[in-house]
Amino acid sequence: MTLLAPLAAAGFGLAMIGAALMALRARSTAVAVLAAGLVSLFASVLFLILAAPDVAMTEAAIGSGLTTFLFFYVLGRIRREGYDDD
Amino acid sequence: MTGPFALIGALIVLAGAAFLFLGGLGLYRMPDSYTRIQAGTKATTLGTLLVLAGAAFLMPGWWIKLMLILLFLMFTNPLSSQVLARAAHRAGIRPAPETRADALADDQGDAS
Amino acid sequence: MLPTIAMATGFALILMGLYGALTHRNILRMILGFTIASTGVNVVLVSVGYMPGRTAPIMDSAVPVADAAARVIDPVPQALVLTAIVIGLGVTALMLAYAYRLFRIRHSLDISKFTELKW
Amino acid sequence: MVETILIAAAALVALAFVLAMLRFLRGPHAVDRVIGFDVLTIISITGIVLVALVEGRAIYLDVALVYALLSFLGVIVAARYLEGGEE
Repeated sequence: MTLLAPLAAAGFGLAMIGAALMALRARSTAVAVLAAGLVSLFASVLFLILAAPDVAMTEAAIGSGLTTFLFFYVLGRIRREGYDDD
Repeated sequence: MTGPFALIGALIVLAGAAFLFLGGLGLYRMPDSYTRIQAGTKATTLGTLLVLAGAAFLMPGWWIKLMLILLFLMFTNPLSSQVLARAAHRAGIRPAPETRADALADDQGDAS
Repeated sequence: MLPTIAMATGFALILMGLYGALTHRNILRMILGFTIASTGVNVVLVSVGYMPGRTAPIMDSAVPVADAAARVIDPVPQALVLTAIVIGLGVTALMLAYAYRLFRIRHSLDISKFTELKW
Repeated sequence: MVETILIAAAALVALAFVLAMLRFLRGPHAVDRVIGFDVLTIISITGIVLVALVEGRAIYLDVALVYALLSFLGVIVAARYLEGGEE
């Protein structure tokens, strides 16, 4: 049991770094926003492993839910006014 | 994590994890988006529900919260799967060449 | 072991977010890099406050109030990070609103099209 | 006995996580990536429940509840954005 938490933290850390690389290198902005939401989601599980459930709750609600919602709202408005970078 | 039903609960959790693994395998190996939605939402929903039920056997005092999560997943997962399939259809993704029928395209052809 | 791994992840996220904010031309991608860097800062702060062998600072039947001081993590860094997350959302929303206003003016998201502050 | 079975279940969940992450990283179309995102959130909810079982704290289950609610919102918003994609 003492080895389980560092292993899980290392796995989630690697997944976070992979998702962040994807957010930096993706060609489409929508995919980059999704990857950034995934980084927040994994950060929430990492906070839970670090024994901070309140921070994990806030990160899951705000970092992953509301930020993704805001980005897609702005992207939708920009697309409706005619801008074709996707 | 003791009690008369601990072993049964652990076995149910293991079955749910096996369903999750099969869902991930199907998500990786299926040929097109629609079959990936099929594997990725149905199998993983069953796996998560089994894990939650097994946790209720392992920790009998937690059953109210576990039941809430279970009900919520049962309401939201089919909805997100349906929205995803409709988004894939409207984004113009072609199904795999073995596909025989496309009921949504038939319906829209009748309507317009 | 655990806080070291989390701290390394957090610093890697900070560096990658700064790289993205500095090298992209698209304004939305720069804001995205800033978001990733802020997540990394939060991970570093929480991992600084972690103590091995202790549990979450919430009192319930598993942690009675009497021996809470010996079994519970310091809650101050967690409260700090909680505030930082919410303020990060506010800053991101403000930056997105500015990006939208800039797009309305110039009909482009490329940062090199905005040349009023160059000399 | 119970701990061994739970560790085996955690290993299976980790394998499923790796496969879904590969699909998210490779997926040819954006819709495939959204499917991978959805499956990753479901697998993470299972991981949170396993962490709560190992730690023995009931408060961790609330995180799973919030997680399910908000990640569902993210998937819906992303799918609604991609619907109007190529037209």
